[in-house]
Amino acid sequence: MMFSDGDVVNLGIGLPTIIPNHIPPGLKITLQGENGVLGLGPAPPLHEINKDVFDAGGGWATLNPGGSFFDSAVSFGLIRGGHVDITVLGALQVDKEGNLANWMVPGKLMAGYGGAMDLITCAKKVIVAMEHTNKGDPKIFNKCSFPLTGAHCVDVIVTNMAFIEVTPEGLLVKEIAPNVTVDELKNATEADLIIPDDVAVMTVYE
Amino acid sequence: MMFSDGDVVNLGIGLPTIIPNHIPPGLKITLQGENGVLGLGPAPPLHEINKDVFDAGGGWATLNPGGSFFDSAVSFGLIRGGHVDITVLGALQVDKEGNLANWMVPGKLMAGYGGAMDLITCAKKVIVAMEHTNKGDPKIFNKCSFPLTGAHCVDVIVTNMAFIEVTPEGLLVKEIAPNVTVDELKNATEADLIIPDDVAVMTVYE
Amino acid sequence: MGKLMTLLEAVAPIKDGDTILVGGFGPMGYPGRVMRTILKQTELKDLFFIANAANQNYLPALEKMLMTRSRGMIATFTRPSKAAEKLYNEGKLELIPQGTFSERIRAGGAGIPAFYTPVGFGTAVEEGKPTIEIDGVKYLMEKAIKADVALIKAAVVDLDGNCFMTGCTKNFGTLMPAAAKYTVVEAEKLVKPGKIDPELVTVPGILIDAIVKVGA
Amino acid sequence: MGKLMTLLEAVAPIKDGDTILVGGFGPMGYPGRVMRTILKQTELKDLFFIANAANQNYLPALEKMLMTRSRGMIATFTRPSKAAEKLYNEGKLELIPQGTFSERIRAGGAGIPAFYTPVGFGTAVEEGKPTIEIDGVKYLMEKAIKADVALIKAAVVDLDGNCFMTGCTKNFGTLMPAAAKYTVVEAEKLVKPGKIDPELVTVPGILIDAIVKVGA
Repeated sequence: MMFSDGDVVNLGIGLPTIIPNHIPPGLKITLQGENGVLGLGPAPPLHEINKDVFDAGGGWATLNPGGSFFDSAVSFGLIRGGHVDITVLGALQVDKEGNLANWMVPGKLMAGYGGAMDLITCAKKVIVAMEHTNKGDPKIFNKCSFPLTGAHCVDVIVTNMAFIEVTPEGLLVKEIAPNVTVDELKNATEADLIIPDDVAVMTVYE
Repeated sequence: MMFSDGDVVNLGIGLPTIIPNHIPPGLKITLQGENGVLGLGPAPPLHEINKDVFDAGGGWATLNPGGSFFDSAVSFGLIRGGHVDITVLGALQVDKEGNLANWMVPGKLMAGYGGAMDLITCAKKVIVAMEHTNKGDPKIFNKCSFPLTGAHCVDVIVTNMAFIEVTPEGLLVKEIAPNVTVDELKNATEADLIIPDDVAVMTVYE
Repeated sequence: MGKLMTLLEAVAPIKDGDTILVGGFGPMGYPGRVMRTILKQTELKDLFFIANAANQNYLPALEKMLMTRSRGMIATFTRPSKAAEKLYNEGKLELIPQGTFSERIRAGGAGIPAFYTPVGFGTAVEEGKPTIEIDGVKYLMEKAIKADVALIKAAVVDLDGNCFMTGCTKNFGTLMPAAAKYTVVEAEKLVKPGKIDPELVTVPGILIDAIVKVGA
Repeated sequence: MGKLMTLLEAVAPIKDGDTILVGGFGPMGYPGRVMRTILKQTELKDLFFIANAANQNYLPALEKMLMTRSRGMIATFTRPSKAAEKLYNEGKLELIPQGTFSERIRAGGAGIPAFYTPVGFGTAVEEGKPTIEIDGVKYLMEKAIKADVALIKAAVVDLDGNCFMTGCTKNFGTLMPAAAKYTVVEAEKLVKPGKIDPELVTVPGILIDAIVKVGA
């Protein structure tokens, strides 16, 4: 598992937002939402929505006992000050130097940075969680071509195909999904990969 | 009167702290304490002390309806941001250029700045309220000799003898206390004073 | 005169060309009624908006004014927003990180003209900004944001203007009034001074100029 | 292990030479029991204290440690304090304005390495500091304060470390934990997580390492 007891974790929009519903019981982590909340809990049933409690993706959320609310200056003070241990976020492109692009596709899409740039610069550990490809097109490159959200910031890339560490030597594959071959992984990745012979099979959590 | 309706006012330690007990009814001003409070009211009777409500001099205080509490970063954000209209504070020395010294007497006394330096730099209007002399020795000079708390910051000097404005031309006496002669005032003041022939008699509030 | 007024009275002091801070994280904390009033009942133009996001689905009045009555915008996130894309292509949209956005507004209200942050190196955010190295780490200088007007929303407001923003609706609205010369707050609930716990006041009334009652 | 511990356990991680932030505006919010424990039950020395004030009457444990076991201090007000006068005469006391003190600590906790302020020109505070002119006004650069340890006090603390400081006792204690590597809070009242209104948490528990129960 990527989290340790006591970690303060920020989850970005998209794939990462499903994580709160899949935290193993007994593991005590604190989820931070950069929109001004610590101690986010699972999404509420529809009839229990509190319109003032939501996550940074705008989805309804709950507050765990011991949680708290604050404004955005305090929230990003916590982030910038290094008090968020782990940030998990999506990406359009990521590369073997740990560069991350997730705010625009030139000529096509402009999303903006939101809180991502602060999080990837200041969180102690940056995890990219995404589909390995965009409908078959690679998203992991030797060099990002889209404008960067952050340079040399990504520590780990987790996809549906592999668990990859960004190391000074390059992208080190630590685990491969059970149903994926080494060739399939290489074909789905533009970047050079370091794949040890004894690479582990990825553990899939419910 | 020195205050207008709606003013936010900070009162320093010493003589100024008696002001909350002498605000004319009907005049709506908001007293700020740099220790983290807006809406300070008069001192409470002894049997109604709330140990968490006090002014910046450490004296027990009350909170008026509509008051609020906050930490020192917020408090000085309000001060530095120019949201305090008037600060009233004491002085060891003040001079005709509006320089103020109130934090040390070389070789004798060291008090420190507290919040005074922020207040006199950032409040819209700075009023010095003090005894005109220190047991007969002048406190108003052509040039302060003690280390400054602030340069060119004082707008008005109010003492038991006179009401004086700091102007580009020098110290302009606007009012003299009813029991004080022009000569007595001059003798009690080291600085040159501009005293109009038709100088008004000071209004004394209860 | 008290601070409680009609929507039209509240927006009357806003002028052509004004710089306007708009609260809200998406629709939460966004002063939609005031924004609609400016759009539908005024001819104000050349406005410069400073808001966390542009979003044509959730913030339609802002979107329309960005498209036709705005000279530019500072934002952190703009998806989806055709108006923001248009401003961006015209060089009139300054996209900045959300933490820098928050801190620049706080600085504006707190008398801090500029500060340093590690966020933005190696990206477009870095361009043209002074840098400094402290203890071996490089930082960008970012300047305070100040504005003519702040438009915000609060769950509870008292007649002195004290605001209590509940839960995650605090976001940027707590920071904006201190950075603006004139602030309008939309009150979902209006109470007498003293009825908000002094510990819960998120914006003190001294920073609020106009209160409009809008319902929840 | 939980965060609740004895005074001796709580101060055990503090080391000779540590830089220590001490909360409180005079005696209000000052962690007197923890300070007395360090004075009476440890041999810690060469400590550097960062506290709003030194005061031999109201803060006696701090005064004694300043006199014999301290390598220096940053403070805003020091009257009366023979120990502070001694440090000042030895060039070991940095006196700074209270707003700059607060903001430097906030900056330390919020990842801002330095900022500019208009406060201090024409005084001893100005000496040796970089200046900048922005829009025709001159400002001093002030650097963040960070520390090894923060010692604070709160009216109510839950077992996760969430703190609620009441009334004017917030002062500097709310800012210090984020700027320190290790924080001890004195709890006047101890409750279970969830028993403090989430709107009233002035320091989130993630910033607190040790809780000691001291009574009101």
